[in-house]
Amino acid sequence: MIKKFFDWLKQPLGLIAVGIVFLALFSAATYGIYTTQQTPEQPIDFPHNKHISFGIQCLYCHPGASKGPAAGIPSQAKCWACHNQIVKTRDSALLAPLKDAVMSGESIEWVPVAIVPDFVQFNHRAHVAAGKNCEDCHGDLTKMTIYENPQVFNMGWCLNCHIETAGDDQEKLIKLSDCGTCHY
Amino acid sequence: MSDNKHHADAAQSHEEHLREKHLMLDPLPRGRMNEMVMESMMEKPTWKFWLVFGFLAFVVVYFLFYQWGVLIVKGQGEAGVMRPDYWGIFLVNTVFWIGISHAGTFISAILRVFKAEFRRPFTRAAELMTTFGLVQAGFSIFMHMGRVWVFYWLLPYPNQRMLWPNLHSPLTWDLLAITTYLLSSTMYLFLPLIPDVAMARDRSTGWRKNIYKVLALGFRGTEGEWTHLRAAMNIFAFAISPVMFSVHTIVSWDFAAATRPGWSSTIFGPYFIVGALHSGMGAAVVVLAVIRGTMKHMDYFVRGEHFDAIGKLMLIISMAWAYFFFNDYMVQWYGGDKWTQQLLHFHEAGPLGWMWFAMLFTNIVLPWAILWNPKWRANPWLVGFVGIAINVGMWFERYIIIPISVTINRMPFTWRMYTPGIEVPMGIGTVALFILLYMAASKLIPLIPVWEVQEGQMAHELKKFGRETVVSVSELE
Amino acid sequence: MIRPEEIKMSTEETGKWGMVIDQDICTGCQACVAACAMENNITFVGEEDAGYGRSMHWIRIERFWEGEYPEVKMTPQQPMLCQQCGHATCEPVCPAFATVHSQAEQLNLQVYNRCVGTRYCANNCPYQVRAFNWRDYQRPEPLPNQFNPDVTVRRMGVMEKCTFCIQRIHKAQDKAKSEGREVMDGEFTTACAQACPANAIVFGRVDNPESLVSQLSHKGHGVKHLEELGTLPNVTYFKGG
Amino acid sequence: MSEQFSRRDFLKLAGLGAATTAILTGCGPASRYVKREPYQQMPEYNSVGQSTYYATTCRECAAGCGLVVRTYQGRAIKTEGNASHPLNLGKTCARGQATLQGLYNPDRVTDPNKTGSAMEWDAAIQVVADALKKYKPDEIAFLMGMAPDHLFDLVTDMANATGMNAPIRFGALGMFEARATLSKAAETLFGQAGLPFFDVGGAQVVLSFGANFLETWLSPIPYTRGFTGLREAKTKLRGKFVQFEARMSATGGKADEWVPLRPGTEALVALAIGQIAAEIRGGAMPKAFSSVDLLDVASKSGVKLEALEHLGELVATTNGVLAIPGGPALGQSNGLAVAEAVLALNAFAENIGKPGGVYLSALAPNQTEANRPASAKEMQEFVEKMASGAFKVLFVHGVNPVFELPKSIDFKSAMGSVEQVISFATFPDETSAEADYIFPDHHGLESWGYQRVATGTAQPVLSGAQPVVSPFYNTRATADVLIAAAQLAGGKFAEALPYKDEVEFLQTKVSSLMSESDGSFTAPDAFTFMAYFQQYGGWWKNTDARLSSGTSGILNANISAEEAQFAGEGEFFFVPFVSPTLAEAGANKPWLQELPDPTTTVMWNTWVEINPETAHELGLHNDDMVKVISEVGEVQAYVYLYPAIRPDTIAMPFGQGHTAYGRYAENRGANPANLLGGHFNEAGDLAFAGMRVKIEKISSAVSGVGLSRMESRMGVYGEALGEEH
Repeated sequence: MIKKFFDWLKQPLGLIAVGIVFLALFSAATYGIYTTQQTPEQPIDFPHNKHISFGIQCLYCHPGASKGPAAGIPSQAKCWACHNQIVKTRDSALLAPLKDAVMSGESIEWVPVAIVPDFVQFNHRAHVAAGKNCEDCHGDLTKMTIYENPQVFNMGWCLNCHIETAGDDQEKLIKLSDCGTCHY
Repeated sequence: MSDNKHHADAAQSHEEHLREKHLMLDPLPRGRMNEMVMESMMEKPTWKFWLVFGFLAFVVVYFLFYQWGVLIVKGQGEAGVMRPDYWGIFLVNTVFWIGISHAGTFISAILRVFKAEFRRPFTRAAELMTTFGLVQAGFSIFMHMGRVWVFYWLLPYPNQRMLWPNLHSPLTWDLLAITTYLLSSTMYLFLPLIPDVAMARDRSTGWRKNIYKVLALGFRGTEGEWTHLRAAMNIFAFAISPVMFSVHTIVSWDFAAATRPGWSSTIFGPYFIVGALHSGMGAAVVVLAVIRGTMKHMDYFVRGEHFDAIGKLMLIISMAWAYFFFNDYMVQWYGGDKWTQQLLHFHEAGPLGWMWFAMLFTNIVLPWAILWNPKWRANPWLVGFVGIAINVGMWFERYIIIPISVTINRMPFTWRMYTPGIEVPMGIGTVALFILLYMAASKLIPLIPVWEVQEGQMAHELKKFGRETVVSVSELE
Repeated sequence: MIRPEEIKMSTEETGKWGMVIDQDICTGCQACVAACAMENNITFVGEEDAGYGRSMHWIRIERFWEGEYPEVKMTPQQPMLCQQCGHATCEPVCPAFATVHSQAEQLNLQVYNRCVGTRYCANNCPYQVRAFNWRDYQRPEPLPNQFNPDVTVRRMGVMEKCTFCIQRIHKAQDKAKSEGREVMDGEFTTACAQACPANAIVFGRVDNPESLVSQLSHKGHGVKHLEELGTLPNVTYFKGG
Repeated sequence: MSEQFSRRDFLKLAGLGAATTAILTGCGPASRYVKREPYQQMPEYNSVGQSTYYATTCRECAAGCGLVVRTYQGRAIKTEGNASHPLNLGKTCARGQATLQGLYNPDRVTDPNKTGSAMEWDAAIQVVADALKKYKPDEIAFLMGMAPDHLFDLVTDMANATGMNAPIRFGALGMFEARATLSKAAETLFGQAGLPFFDVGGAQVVLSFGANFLETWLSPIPYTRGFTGLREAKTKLRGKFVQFEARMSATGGKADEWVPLRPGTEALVALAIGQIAAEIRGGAMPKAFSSVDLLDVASKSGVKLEALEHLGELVATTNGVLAIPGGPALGQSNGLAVAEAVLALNAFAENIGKPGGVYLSALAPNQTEANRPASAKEMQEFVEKMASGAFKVLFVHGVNPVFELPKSIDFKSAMGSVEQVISFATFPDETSAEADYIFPDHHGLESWGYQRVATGTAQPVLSGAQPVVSPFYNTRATADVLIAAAQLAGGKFAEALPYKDEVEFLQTKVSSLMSESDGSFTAPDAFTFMAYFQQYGGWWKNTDARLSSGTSGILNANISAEEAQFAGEGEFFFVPFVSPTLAEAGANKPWLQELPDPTTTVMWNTWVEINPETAHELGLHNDDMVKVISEVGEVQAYVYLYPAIRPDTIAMPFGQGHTAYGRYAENRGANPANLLGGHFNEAGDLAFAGMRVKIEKISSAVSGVGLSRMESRMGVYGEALGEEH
């Protein structure tokens, strides 16, 4: 029985079948991993590009970046303060979730995208103070609607930049490549 | 005349006696011998075999793999480890199984290098012990890890984080040594297996033939093939011996390199090697006794002389172990460090002091009392019993070195006794897996290296010098 | 590897951050232990595991007895925590570099996410101050609301230990840097020192001769535990009395 | 993402994934699939990613230490001491640290409820209003804890205006401190009642008769600070500390000399020391000391004559002697005499009102006279009234009498005689379990309020409390409930509480301090004053307001030199003591449970301390289960062979043995209050240390079962090491 099966597998058709099964599994796995790497859907398709084109600075909505670890999401009141005054957006269907949230006092549930694992202690302030611009890590937001990561935020990527930044400065290199700088 | 005849008779009986006693002098036709080995392997397993096999399989699946799953899901808390006994039976078992594996290499490589002829029928059984033992050791060490799913972080592989294993850590040395040992011992198991597999290939049909065909690598037994094989085996025999010594030395450094009372001992390297051989020889003799007692035709291949020879080795190793034990004890005691003093006292007089005395009894007293006698030494079951006893004693030794010794540290506020948990069933699982692999091997590959026996028999002959019958061995290589 | 000429005498200051603990005034009240647990998201393990040496305390207060009743005395309470050794025995033995020496802060780091759980470091620590996450200890909702966001929450299978509140060190340094100055002595302290009602714990820069901690640690009768092992501990104890 | 595969499902799935990743990475949940909710409106003073610190007052005991709580995104993260608060100067005890585990405890009362079934707050307020209206004022009783004071003031105002029974306050800590005795003894010294203040830090020699001032006594943080001052050789020589007690407490463990005297002989020993000292110093023998016979004292107390002489010499020849009475020494039939005898030593040392001596604690800023919690005797009277049906409705707030009162005072069955019992418990405890209604108050960190600092600092301090986080559950401030109910009830009640809410009440009470001089801050108007009050965590005067004009008349008083009477039969004196880590209400906090006891290092359980020699004679071993039997009851606990306890004494910690108090406290350990009978001293305090008990072995120790200790029995006691240590 088993022998028959193996014999069948050995003939061309069988080999093709094996190939198909293998490919199917491989693609399923790839797709599975691919989906995890996709930018998640947001409650509102927030157009970063439009806001930037109006000349709004990053730090206007994410002021935390220059002050402390988290850049933060603006409060709904802050969003509505502007949008409430613009006729077009006040009643726009696209902004209905915002309006609902403001009126009902419930929170909009954003899905964070630019994140690092919990065992990484990231501090925006230090990076901004060191002269990094937002787009250095977060990409060109004039070309994005909802935010997408321009690259994977993993340790190799962090470390690369840290080492480049340190250059020949030994003291800086020690500080920037120390495990305890990010992990504690 | 009658005197002469008497002499002749005596010579005759002496010769017969020698033939009966020594496998090398008792040749059978090659075809018959091959047949015997094939029969012993192909013999249809009895219901008893399946009963034991099934039971062991259950033990392995439930005690080893299922419990391992439990351990992984629920964490090391399922085991008995805690502060200060961060290391427990898992590491005892690791050291124990690595120790067992040492005898295999010792028998097949060292004895081969030194041309100890009695080794011939059981080199295969010993080499299997090496490989199977290392499998258990590997399992045990992975059971011990808190996050076994990231075990690959211990391997040196290039990565963008620029993170490498710590080459200062004895555990990294360990990992490298053990993997080297596992690879080389597997290869060294395989090389002498080729002619036997080729023999089996020529004498079997069906799936077995297909498997043997692959394993035999097309070995036909030509002169050129033999020359190459012998060269390869010789190279390996020489190369693997230092690996074997290094492996247990490095295992001992896990302890000797640590900053703990009772562990930082410069003599741990050789002490561990001798200990490994002690338990390994004990295990080998048990395996031989079981093979002889349960498999067909094995009373031809495995004889009293072999038990006698291993028995002598065991006696010597026991003496060596006693020497190293005393040496280590003496140096530790004389050092006068207060924590070490406390520890040594705790070994003897603590709640598990009986274990310390039992270890001395089974590792020293029992072998010395039994193995000095050539008659007793030739009794497979008696020597097998001593082998088991030594293994128990050596397990105790490792238990004393690990969980009992780490109970005592430099912070008396933390001292605590270790109570094993899930380690016990899992340890039993490794024993079951070891036996299970052996049982499977006995049905799948020739346990007796026929060609090696035949080679030996060809080299041996009885020659007469005057009245004396003398064994002569010709140089083959 | 350290060559003999590199071996420093333990009287030389090698560290950066250090602590002085006065056992004479430590009352053993456990405030430091509680403060440490609250600051560092340390889990509780329950009665059974705690009694079996599996408690996760990063700092414990040791006390022994001297003499027999009625002339019995408690020995001075001895808070035992990671000594942040300059030449630590835990560091070289980790196969994964999960416990490494911070060159920047001169601390013994424990990188939780790199830990594979061989527990060699804990075995090799002469002070026995490392705690292993033997299980995935549960903190039922809503207790996790209390988690300090600056400290990683550890899960099953990793080692942990006192960090000298490195999150506070970083925070103070970050603040000082943003204000363009150096961190001042006493500007911040560890959770244990902050809580200690008896002021028995003093924390600060030992490489700054002006700091309180280095002045105290240079007082004559300070003791460093097990310094004969060459661990160069950064915690100085006063037995007092 | 497809339509069929909704985001919710995805999050669920992803949540699974996140949990797996979490395990795999060994650290907290990978945040990839978490969601983040922005603030609707960013609260004042907050900014993203930054912690906000709020000053408030600790409510783990009534001492009134100032806290600064670190909050982050609306969650309380860490309690720290308020460095500018005069009482604790930035320090906290273990219980203060663990207060967040009460706030975020999984077993809190989440909603107002009637015997378990939830109800609306409107209905709840109606219930309270009905109760106020329906019954005559003198049928309404309030039982309150020792904190918070603002609620006590509110209820007092209500009682004064309506003729309702004045609120009664009680707390186990007060009971074990014998506050009534202390207060009464202080009266003989200072002419007015109040808590004496012992300046430990300024003394050179401290003789403590049972006072556990480094644990829970009165105000442990400032006393610990004082101890540091005593020991630290900064401006003077290292001070000496002598402790007299039958069982070595955590405080006694720090003593330079520990004197294990026989329970009940504290007064004798104090007087004898005084006599010897007076003899050495010469002059007239004070009357107080003259009545004792030294040899008699030595034989009764078990303290050798040489030891007494040595101590007497110490007292006579040292400047800066301070004697402190407290703890079990006062909880005996002759407790008042002990207090007087010990205070007489202070009078002899001429330290009344001097640095390093005894003062009378300052009154808090808005306080006119010292008040103290009810003594056990007063509680007994209260419970008798309850049982007789004199009260129709009983309000209980901040106290757990079913658990805390001695067994002989049966609060639980007396509750049955009250028509309506309304509990304001934040946490479901034994008392609220018996109540008809639970209308949960906020946790202390969610509450407004103030606490008067009763003792511990020279300055009068009113410690302020404010919510550091918004209420986590559907709870409501009891003050608000009472104000609302009073207004519903109308009449005198509405007149008594004419406030919009608790905050307005607070403001009224506090802003009167605006005009006081020498305050820690001034403000132009009530709102600013209130804002500062919150910001600084209270208001205090910058002057030393302790009463320092005591009389030395006590030296010529007749102090009864009798031994204490012991109730019950049995071969052992029984010393119950308050667990230093759990105290009266810490058992519901898992980390307090896991803190090792400072003396025994036991965690999560109750033990019975027995001298090893005695245990050996009785065939008892560590972890044997024994039954302790007193005249009123029995409890079971594990044996702990304690090397520093008299052979004729056994001791048990109070704090465990809850039958209801959340998952971490329930059915854990034993409650020694179940052994206590109704015996009182002259001041009406419970003679909790005045009992004799028997012990019976129940079962032998089983390996692996028993007390969880931090210490190693092998390393500390040499057990199982194969030799006697």
